Amino acid sequence: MTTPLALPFPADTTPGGFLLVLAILVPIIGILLIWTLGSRRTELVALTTLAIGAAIALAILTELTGTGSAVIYLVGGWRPPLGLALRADGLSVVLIVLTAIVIGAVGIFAKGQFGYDPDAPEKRAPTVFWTLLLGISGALNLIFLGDDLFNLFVAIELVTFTAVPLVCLDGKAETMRAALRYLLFALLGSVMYLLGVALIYSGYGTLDIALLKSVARVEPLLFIAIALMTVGLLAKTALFPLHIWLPAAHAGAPAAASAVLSALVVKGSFFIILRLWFDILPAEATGLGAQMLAGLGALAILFGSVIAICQARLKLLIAYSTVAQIGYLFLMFPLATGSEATPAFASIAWTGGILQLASHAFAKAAMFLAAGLVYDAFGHDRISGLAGAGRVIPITFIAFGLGGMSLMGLPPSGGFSAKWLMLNASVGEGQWWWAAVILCGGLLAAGYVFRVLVPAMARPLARIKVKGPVSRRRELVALALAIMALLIGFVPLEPAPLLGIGRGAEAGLLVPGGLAP
Amino acid sequence: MTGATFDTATLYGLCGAALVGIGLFGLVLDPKPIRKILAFNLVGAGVFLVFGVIARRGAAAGFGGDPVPQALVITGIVVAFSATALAVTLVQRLSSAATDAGQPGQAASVPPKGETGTPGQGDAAS
Amino acid sequence: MSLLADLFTVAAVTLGLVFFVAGTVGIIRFPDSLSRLHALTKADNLGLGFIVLGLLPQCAGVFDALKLLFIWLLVQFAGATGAQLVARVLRREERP
Amino acid sequence: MTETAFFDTLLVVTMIGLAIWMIVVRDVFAAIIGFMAFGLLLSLVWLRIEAPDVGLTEIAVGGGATGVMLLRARGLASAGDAMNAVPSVPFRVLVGVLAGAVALFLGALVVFPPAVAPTLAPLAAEHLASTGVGNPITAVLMAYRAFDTFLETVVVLLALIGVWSLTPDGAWGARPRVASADVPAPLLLLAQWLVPLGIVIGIYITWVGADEPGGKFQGATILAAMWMLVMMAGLRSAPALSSRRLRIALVVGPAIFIAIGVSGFHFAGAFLAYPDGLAKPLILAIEAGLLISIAAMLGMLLAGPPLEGDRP
Repeated sequence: MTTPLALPFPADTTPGGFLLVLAILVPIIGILLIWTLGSRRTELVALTTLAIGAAIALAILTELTGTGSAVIYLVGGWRPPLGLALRADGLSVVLIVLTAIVIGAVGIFAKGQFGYDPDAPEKRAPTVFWTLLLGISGALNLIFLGDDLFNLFVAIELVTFTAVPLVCLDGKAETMRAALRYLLFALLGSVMYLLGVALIYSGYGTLDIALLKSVARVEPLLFIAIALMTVGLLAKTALFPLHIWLPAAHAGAPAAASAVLSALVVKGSFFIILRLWFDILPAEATGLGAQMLAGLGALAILFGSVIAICQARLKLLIAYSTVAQIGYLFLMFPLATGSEATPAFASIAWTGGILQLASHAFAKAAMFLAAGLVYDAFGHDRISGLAGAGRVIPITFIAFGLGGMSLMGLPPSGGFSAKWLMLNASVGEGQWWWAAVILCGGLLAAGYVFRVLVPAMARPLARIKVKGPVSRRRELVALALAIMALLIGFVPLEPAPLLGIGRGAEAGLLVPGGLAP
Repeated sequence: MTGATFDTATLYGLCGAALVGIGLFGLVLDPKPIRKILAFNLVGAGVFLVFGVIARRGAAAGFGGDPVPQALVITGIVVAFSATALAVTLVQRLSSAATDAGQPGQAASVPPKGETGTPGQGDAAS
Repeated sequence: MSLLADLFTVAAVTLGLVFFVAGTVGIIRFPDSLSRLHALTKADNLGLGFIVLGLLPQCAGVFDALKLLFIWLLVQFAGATGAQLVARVLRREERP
Repeated sequence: MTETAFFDTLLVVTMIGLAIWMIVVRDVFAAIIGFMAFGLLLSLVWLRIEAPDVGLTEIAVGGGATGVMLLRARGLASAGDAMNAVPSVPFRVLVGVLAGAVALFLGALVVFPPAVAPTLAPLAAEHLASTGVGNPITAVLMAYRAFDTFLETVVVLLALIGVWSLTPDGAWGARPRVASADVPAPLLLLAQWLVPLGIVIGIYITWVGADEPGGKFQGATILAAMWMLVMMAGLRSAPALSSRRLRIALVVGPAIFIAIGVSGFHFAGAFLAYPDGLAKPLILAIEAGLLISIAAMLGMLLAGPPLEGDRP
C-alpha cells in the first residue's frame, strides 16, 4: 500500500559548504556568549559576531562566483529526503550579503546607544537589542540558505520571536499593542504555512525544495498547499490588505530596529514565497495566481503611497512607504514567470525585482536611521515641525533624500534601475498595465518624499528648536546606506549573471543584446 | 488520486480539518487577544492532527506511523508553546500598562503627540 | 483462569465507570460548589480506583502493575490537594 | 459499527463540540479550562493514530503547560483590551466562508489522499542502527534532522528572551514573582512530596526516550512543572534574571549541541554527524544538556518576567 519515495538528493556537500553552517551558527554562538559573559562585553561580542558574519557572507559570495554553481551542505551527512540540506544559489547569496551589510551598518549605528554603560549593572534594552539583532541575522541567513520547508518554518518562527520584541523595546503601551498585533498576524501566518508544509509532505514525502522541484505535479494538492503557505507568508510580508500591522510596528520600534524590520525582515518571508513560486511550482501553473499577487501588489503601491502622503509623523510616513514598496516586489510574479515567447523579459523582470528588493533595503534602512537622528536632534518627528531642519542636520537629510530618490525611481539610483527593468519587462511582455502602476507609484513616492524634503531644506520662518546634538558617526552610517542604494543603480541594466547561479531558466543568462537602454 | 477511503485516520483527519476551520474563525474574529491566542492553539492542534494523520498513513517498516512527520509535530508543539508564552506575556504587560496609566482598554492606542519609540528615550529614565 | 480475570476486569471497570458517570452527573446537577467538589473527588478516588483494580489482572508484569498503582496514588495525591485548594478559595469567597 | 469506531467517533464529536464551545463561550476562564480538557482528549487521539511520543508531548506541553500559561493571563485580559472592533456581519460571513473553505479543502484532501502515501519510515528504519537509538522519532530528532532540534531550542531560548524583554526597566535582573503571599498548606505538602518523584519521572522519560516513547521535551516539561510547584509553594524563590547559574543552565544544552556538532566537522566528516559507534553516547550527552536547558527555559517561560524590581 505504501512505497517509499526513493529520491536521492542530486548533489553532495560542496567544498565550501561548511560556510553555510557557519553563517547560521556564528550569530547563535554570539547570543550564547552574550548571555554568559554579562553586560560588560555585550556590545563587543555582538559587533565582533556581526563582523565575522560579514566575512562569512563574503566568503560564500567568493565561493559561489568562483565555482559558478550552487554551494551545498548536507547537515550531519544525511541526504534529503531523510536529512536536511543547506543550499546557496545566486539569489540567496545576494540576500545574505545584503543582510550582512545592512545589519552591520545598523550595528555601527546602534553602538553606544540604549543607555549603554559597561560599568553599570546589566540593563534591559542593550542586552535584548544586541541579542535580537544577532538572532535576526542568524534567522534570515537560515531562511536564505534552508532547503527544507520545515527548516524554513523554524526559521520564520525565529524571525518572529526576534522581530516582535524589537518592536516594543521601549516598553510603552502603544508599541506593545503594535507588537501584539504583529505577533498575532505572524502566528496566523505560521500556522497557515505549516498546514501547507503538511500537505506537501502528504503528497511527495519530502520537504526538500530541490527534490520537490523535480517531483511536483500540477494537481489540486499542490495548489492548495502553495496557496495556504503563500497567504501565511503574505501576512508576514505585509502585502496589502494584510499590511495593517506594519505601520504601527515599524514606526514604533527604535530607529535601528525599524531599519532592520523594514529593510530585511519583511523580505525574509517574501524570499520564501519566491522559493515556492519559482522553485517548486511548475512554471505552467502560476498564471492566474501570479496575476492576483501582482494585483494586490499594485493596490499596495497605490494605497500605501497615498496614505504615506497623508501622514503627520515622519516614521509613520516611512512605514507606509514600506507598504507601498513591498507592492513592487509582487509585480515580479507575472513578469518573471513570463511566457515561452519572451524568456528574455522574464529574466529582466527577475533581475529588476531583486534589484528593487536590495535598493529598497538600503534606502529604507537609511531613511529610518535618518528619522531616528531627526528624533534625536529635535525630540519629535512631526513633519509640520521640521521646516528648516535640513539646515541643522544636513547630512541626515541628504541621506533621507538619497533614499527617497531611490524610492521614487530617479536615475541614477538603484530604485531607478529596478523600476526601469520592470517597466521594460512589462512593456515587452505586453502587460502594460503594470507599467502604468510603476509610473504612478513613482509619482506618488515623489509626493511623500518632497513633502518632507522641500520644507526641511527651505529657509525656516522661525528658528527651529534643537534638543540635542547628533552623532556624526550615525549620520555617516545613514549616508553610507543611502549611497549604497544609489550605487547599485550603476550595475549594468541587464540580467545579472550572479543571480542565475544554481538556478533555473527564469533567471537565465540568455540575454539578447541591445536590451539595455 | 483514488476513490475515497474511510478509516480511523480519515476520521481524525477530518477532525483536524474542522479544528483548523473553527480556530481560524475565532482567531480572525474574536476581538479579545487572549481568545485569539486560544484560537491560535486550536488551529495549531488541527494542523498537527492533519500532520499526524499523514504520519499514520505512512506507516511502514514496522512503525505505526512515519516517524519524520511525528518528530516535526513534536517540534511544532514546542514552538507553538513558545509563541503562546510570548503572546500571553504581551497581553499581560499591555493590560498592566493600561491600568498603570489609568486608561484601561483602548485609550493607549492613540499615541500621545510627539512620542515615537526612538532609542534611548525609554531607557534614559531608568 | 484468563476468563475469570477478564470477567473481573469487566466488572471492576464497569463499576469504575458508574462512579465516573455519577460524579459527572453530580458536577452538573449539584447546586453549590462544595457538593460538586465532593462529587468530583468521589469520581476520582473510587472511579479511577476500580478501573485500576480492574486492569491489574491484565498487566503483563509486576512492573506494569506497580506503574498503574503508582498512577492511582499520584492522582489521589494531586486530586486531594486540588480539592483542598478549591475549597480554600471557596471559603475565602464566602467570608466577606 | 465496531466498538473502536464508536469510540473514535465519540472522541471526534466531543472534541469538535468542545472546540466550538471554546470559541463561543463568553467566559474566558471557562474557555481556557475547556482548552485543557481538549488537550487531554487530543493526546488520546495521538494514541489512536499510533503516535505515543506526540501524545506525551501534547499532554505535557500542548494541553498542560499552554493551559497554565493561558490561565496566567486570564484575569487581566477579560477587562477588554480589544484588538479589533466587534466585526460587522458581512465581515463575519466572509471570514466564516473562508475558514469553512479551508476546512473543506483540507477535508477533501484527507478523504481523497494520493494513491500511494509517501513515507520516509523505511528510510528511517534503514539507518536506525547507525544512530544507536531504538526510537525512530528520537533518531529523527537527534540524528537525521538534528539541526531542526538544535534550532528549535534556540527558538525557545529567543522566545524566553522575548518574554524577558517585556520586563519593566526597573525590574531587569530581578526575580519573577511566582509564590503568593500565603502559601496554602496542602500545596506545600504536595510540593514537598511530589517534586522528588516528579524529578525521577522527568529524567526517566528522557532516558527511556532513546528506545521507547518519551524524550527530552516531555521530560523537561515535567521538570519545569516540578520547578514551578517548588516556586509556587515558596520552597525556593524563582532565580533572578541576572543569576549566573540560571544563565548557564539556559545555554548549556545549546552549547553542548554546538560543541558536539562542530566537532563532527573534524571527527565525522560533517556538522552534527556522529562518529561510528559513538552516536548513542553523544546523543545522550546532548539530551542531558538539553534536558537542563529546556526545563530551565520552560520553567522561566511559565514564571513570566519579573514585574517589580527587587534586585537581589
